[in-house]
Amino acid sequence: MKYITTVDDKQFLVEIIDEKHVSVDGRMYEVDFESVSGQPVYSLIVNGRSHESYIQPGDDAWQVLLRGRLYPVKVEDEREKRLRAAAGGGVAETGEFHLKAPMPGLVVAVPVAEGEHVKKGQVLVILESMKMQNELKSPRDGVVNRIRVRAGESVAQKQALLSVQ
Amino acid sequence: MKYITTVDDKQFLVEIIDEKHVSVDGRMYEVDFESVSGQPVYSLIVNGRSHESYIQPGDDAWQVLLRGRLYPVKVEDEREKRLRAAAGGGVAETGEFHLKAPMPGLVVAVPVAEGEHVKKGQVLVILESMKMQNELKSPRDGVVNRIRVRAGESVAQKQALLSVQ
Amino acid sequence: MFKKVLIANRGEIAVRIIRACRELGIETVAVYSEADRRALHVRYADEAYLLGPAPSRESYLRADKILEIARKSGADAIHPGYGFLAERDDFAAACEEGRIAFIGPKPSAIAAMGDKAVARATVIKAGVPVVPGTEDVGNMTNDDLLGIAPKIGFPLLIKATAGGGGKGMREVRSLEEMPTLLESARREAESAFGDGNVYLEKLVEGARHIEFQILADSQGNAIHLGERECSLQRRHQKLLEEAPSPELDEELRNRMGSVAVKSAQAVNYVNAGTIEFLLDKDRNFYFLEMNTRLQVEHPVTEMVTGIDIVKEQIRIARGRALSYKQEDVHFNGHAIECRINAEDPYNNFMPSTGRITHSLLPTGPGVRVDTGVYPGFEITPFYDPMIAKLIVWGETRAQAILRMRRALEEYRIVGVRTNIPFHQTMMDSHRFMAGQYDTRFVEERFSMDDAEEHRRKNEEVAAILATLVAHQQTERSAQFVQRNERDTSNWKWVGRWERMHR
Amino acid sequence: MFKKVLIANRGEIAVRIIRACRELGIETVAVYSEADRRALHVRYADEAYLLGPAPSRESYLRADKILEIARKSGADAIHPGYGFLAERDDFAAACEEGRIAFIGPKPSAIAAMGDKAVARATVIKAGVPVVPGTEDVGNMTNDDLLGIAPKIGFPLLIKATAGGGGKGMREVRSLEEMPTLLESARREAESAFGDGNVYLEKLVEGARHIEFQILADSQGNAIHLGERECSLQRRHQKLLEEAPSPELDEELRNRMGSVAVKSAQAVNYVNAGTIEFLLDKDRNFYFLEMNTRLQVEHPVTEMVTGIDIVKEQIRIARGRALSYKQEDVHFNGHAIECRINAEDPYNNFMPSTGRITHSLLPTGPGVRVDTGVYPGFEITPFYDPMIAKLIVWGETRAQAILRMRRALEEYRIVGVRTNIPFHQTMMDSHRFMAGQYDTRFVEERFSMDDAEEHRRKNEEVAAILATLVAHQQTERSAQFVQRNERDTSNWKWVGRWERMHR
Repeated sequence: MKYITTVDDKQFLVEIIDEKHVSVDGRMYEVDFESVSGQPVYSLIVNGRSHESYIQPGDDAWQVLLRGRLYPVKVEDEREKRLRAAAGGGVAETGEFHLKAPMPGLVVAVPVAEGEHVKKGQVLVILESMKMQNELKSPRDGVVNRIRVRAGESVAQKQALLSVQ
Repeated sequence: MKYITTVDDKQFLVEIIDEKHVSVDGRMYEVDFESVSGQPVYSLIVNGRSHESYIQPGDDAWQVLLRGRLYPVKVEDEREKRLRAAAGGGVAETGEFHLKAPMPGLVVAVPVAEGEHVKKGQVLVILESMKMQNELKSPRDGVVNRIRVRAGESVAQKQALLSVQ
Repeated sequence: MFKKVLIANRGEIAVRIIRACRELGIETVAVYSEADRRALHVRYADEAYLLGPAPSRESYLRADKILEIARKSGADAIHPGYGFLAERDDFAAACEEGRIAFIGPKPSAIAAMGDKAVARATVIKAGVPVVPGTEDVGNMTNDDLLGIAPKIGFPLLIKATAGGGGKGMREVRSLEEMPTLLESARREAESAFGDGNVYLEKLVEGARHIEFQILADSQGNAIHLGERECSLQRRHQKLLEEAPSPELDEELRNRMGSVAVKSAQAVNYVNAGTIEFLLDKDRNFYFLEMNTRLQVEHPVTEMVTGIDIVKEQIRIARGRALSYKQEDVHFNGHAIECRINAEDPYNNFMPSTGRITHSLLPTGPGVRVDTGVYPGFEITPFYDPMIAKLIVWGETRAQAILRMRRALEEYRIVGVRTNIPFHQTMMDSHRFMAGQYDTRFVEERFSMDDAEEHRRKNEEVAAILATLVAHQQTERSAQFVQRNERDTSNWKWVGRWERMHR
Repeated sequence: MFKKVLIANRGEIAVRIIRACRELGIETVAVYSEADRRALHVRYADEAYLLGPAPSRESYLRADKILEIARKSGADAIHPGYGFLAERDDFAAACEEGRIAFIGPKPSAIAAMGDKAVARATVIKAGVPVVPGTEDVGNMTNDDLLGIAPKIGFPLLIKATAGGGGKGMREVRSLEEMPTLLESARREAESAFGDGNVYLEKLVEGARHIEFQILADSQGNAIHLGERECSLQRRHQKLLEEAPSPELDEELRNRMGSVAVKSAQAVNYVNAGTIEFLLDKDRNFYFLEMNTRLQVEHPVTEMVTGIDIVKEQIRIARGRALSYKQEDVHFNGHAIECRINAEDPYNNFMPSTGRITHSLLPTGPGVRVDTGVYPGFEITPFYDPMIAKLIVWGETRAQAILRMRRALEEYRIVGVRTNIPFHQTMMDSHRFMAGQYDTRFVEERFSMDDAEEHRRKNEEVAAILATLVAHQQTERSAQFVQRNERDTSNWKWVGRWERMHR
């Protein structure tokens, strides 16, 4: 099975040959891959080097925590890759962005109004949680839409707060 | 629900009244009972006293590990208690005793022969495991029967080794 | 000796205090909110009583309930830990009235030092240097403050008079931005302390935050246990502390130490407390404030002095003399503490909640972990995000850094995001290694991307790992499909069985 | 500096050595058996290579494979830990030939001290007092030994010449029982060391087992790091060690320490080693043997001296001079180590295997845990039952005992039985508290039933707990029945659905 795997801005062609062998851009590696105690903790020995990693699925990339550094890694098989190429790039910049509460908390303020033009990085909602005031910012330029919460309101994790179009 | 609960040589009449109340020999206690992280670890707060315990089923009694001490506790409901009383006491002293391997290991020696009379405490099998030679002793007087292993043989946990009648 | 101590706190500090009590043969009473029924302090204490719902105001801030539980359980003393009721003079006074020993200073000392404005005035009288700012004032209006600000000069800090932990603190660069910042500072202070009062202080640039641990008994003895270097902060929250400070020599330590003792004596201080100083580039130091309680970072002092500060607090509260004179206090080696917070350093330090499913503590030589969590414990949004303190000791600062590096690498927490990668990046920072940092370092000159070379090295490994996991998942979902197919055929089989027996 | 060290061991000691290497910036190579693929030392090392199947002979004793892996991975040095290949002079010699540094003494010193009979002869020449026994003899037959035994006098000990850890050791009370015991001692020695040779030694009654930690460099410097008290043993296996010994004063410490250094110098010893003494009731001491390796119990010495013995071993192996002179070694406070074994103290210390499902380590001030296991790890019957070492430090012996008591109470291990209750009972024993014990104490004067009062207090709580669990189980199985009933009705529903669509 062949995959196109992207880490940061770097692309690797990874082929899973069998249980014990993987090739990366044509370089062959002997691998020994085990999950530890039923958790998303993985032990990988590749050509003798021992690595331990905590791997979780993220929104559009795997979150690989390796020796304390976080690597977002996109894994696509060839079919997916072709589909995406056909659809054209720049996916994230179009469509509506839905701001969801990253954790349960109390809305302290919503310093924007519906219809307001916002810049990338501008604060959309201030959410208090764990005794801290957290500023939730816009990931891009756009127009605020559908504000669903008010200051003083408690929100659950992943609750929709507003969107930016 | 009423239980007759025996710890060491002491008997308690324990009644589970509802989720928050238990009476012991007529004394009423307020209890808050929780298991911790899906393990056989239990937190019990009884009239404000906080206890944590590791509780496992044993052969004929619950094994309660509490502040480092082990308490074998027999819990019977009234029906069981009556049945046992009708059957008469001294259960452990009659019938055949089956010696099973308490852990996987290597049989080093079987210093008894079939038909041999053994005393309580006499060594029946020497089993090597974890680099230690462990002497498996007879729990009572009797006659050795059905020896199923020989020195040099590897055995699995709970494998039958011999019996004493 | 006290027979029973109630710990009016939660988390790692409640566990820390229970440990000290147990080692002294004192029984312990825990109190807990509904969110904390399975918390470690409840599991470890001899007794435990429910306070109320999760929010602090309905549980850990309920002084009335806590005193009632103390009476009911027959506790002789209450240890407040830090935060919550620790710096509330009315609570300390209520304990006194209820004839329950408060393990901390007298209410008068808490009051004097708790109001930052009063504290400044008091120590100025005792000849202690302070940072220029608003003097001898309590309830200043925004107009008052806006008027005084230009005289102090910008940049300056707005600080909550009831403050602590950077809450209600704002940095002001110009008069224009000040009204908005005053509003948000007051709002945060009101929400954190129930008191929206603020005051102003000149911002000392390039400053280090150095604090001295004080112990004072009721017989008039007061000593210091040396300093802690606490300059590594983010949004005025300390992240990492060390002892001794890489900046101090013995002469300056002695000089600052005796000023610290003098500051404590200015309010007839009894028990453990901390004098915070700013140290500027020219090695001038200014009194900032006194924390009239045990500090989060007390373990670094314990590691280099061998003195158990909590046990000494209990001893002092019993009216006994200190176990140590100043000349008995010796400093040995170097200690560093990293605060492990449930925060994502890759996402603007956003707090993270959830269940800790797997955890492996670093252990071995020279490593101490103070924590209130364990695998299976749920991190809720109700309390602060600090889940553990990782403390190491080394013969030298360099050895302590290397040991911290290996301990951070060993520490595994699965289920919530933590700031461990932040501390790892810090340990690799050349400026940190050289001890060249001030209170602005984290926010202004530190980046999580620092270690680019490290990164490159492991990209290929990350690629292999993620691909193997993705591949495994694909395979597994394929199997599910197959199993579902079997299930379907089972249903078919039922149907057939039904037909057969019709 | 070495760039890469191979650790020819497993379990807690492999992890301990990896930690030291990491703190020195040295890369680490782990080796592992098939049973240990998920072991902590494999998880923590930079590299890891499979040795072979679980049994030691096919894995951790495969010197040839280990050397091959060292060569292949480019390791400069091998640390053998304790046990396995640590005291095999042929292995040390093979390392030397392969130009790989052996982190331990020269093969000649291992050989001289490894054969207990030769060791005795060597130190006698250097004027060191020894326990009376068989002298200067290697391969003695049973007949030889039976002939010499009455001259030494009973009781006496049969000991394996290649021995260590009490394996192949037997106590003999009379000539009659001696032949059988010789057989079993030889059998055990053969199986443990591949060498069935034994010798005899007078049994010193009421003796304490006191050992001195030695460090010696290749430049002729040799120092001791004080003593460890190791008298608490069961079947000649140490269970608990402390430093300093409650029996020694400074005068005796200096005297024994200099004899220990002299003993090591008698074989031109280099690196870390331990001289074991018996100390009788009249404070006479006798050389017992030298362990030419790192000891299990080295951490208690580290806790009271602040010296990292493993790091010092690596330094010595690089040819550097010791970091300390004798006068730099200071003893501070008191340390105790409890060996946590997977053994059931309520069932004749029977080893226990299985998966550790839940584990909570004691932490906080003055506590160190050295372990190779974690929740999810499987304890197999292939290796020794020690799963962790719990070490505490206190300002005094009393404080260390109280701290150990609280640490033992905090330690939770679920899934295998452990000897933690044994240590808890020990901490409550008056004789232990008073320091009044000898090597026979555990076997002859100690009982797990000691603490009868403790027991009574908690019987009612145990009754409530077990009843609640039993009740819960009954309720749950009742629910299962109900759910099954629902399942059945589901099937009925399928049938009905089938009929409807017929």
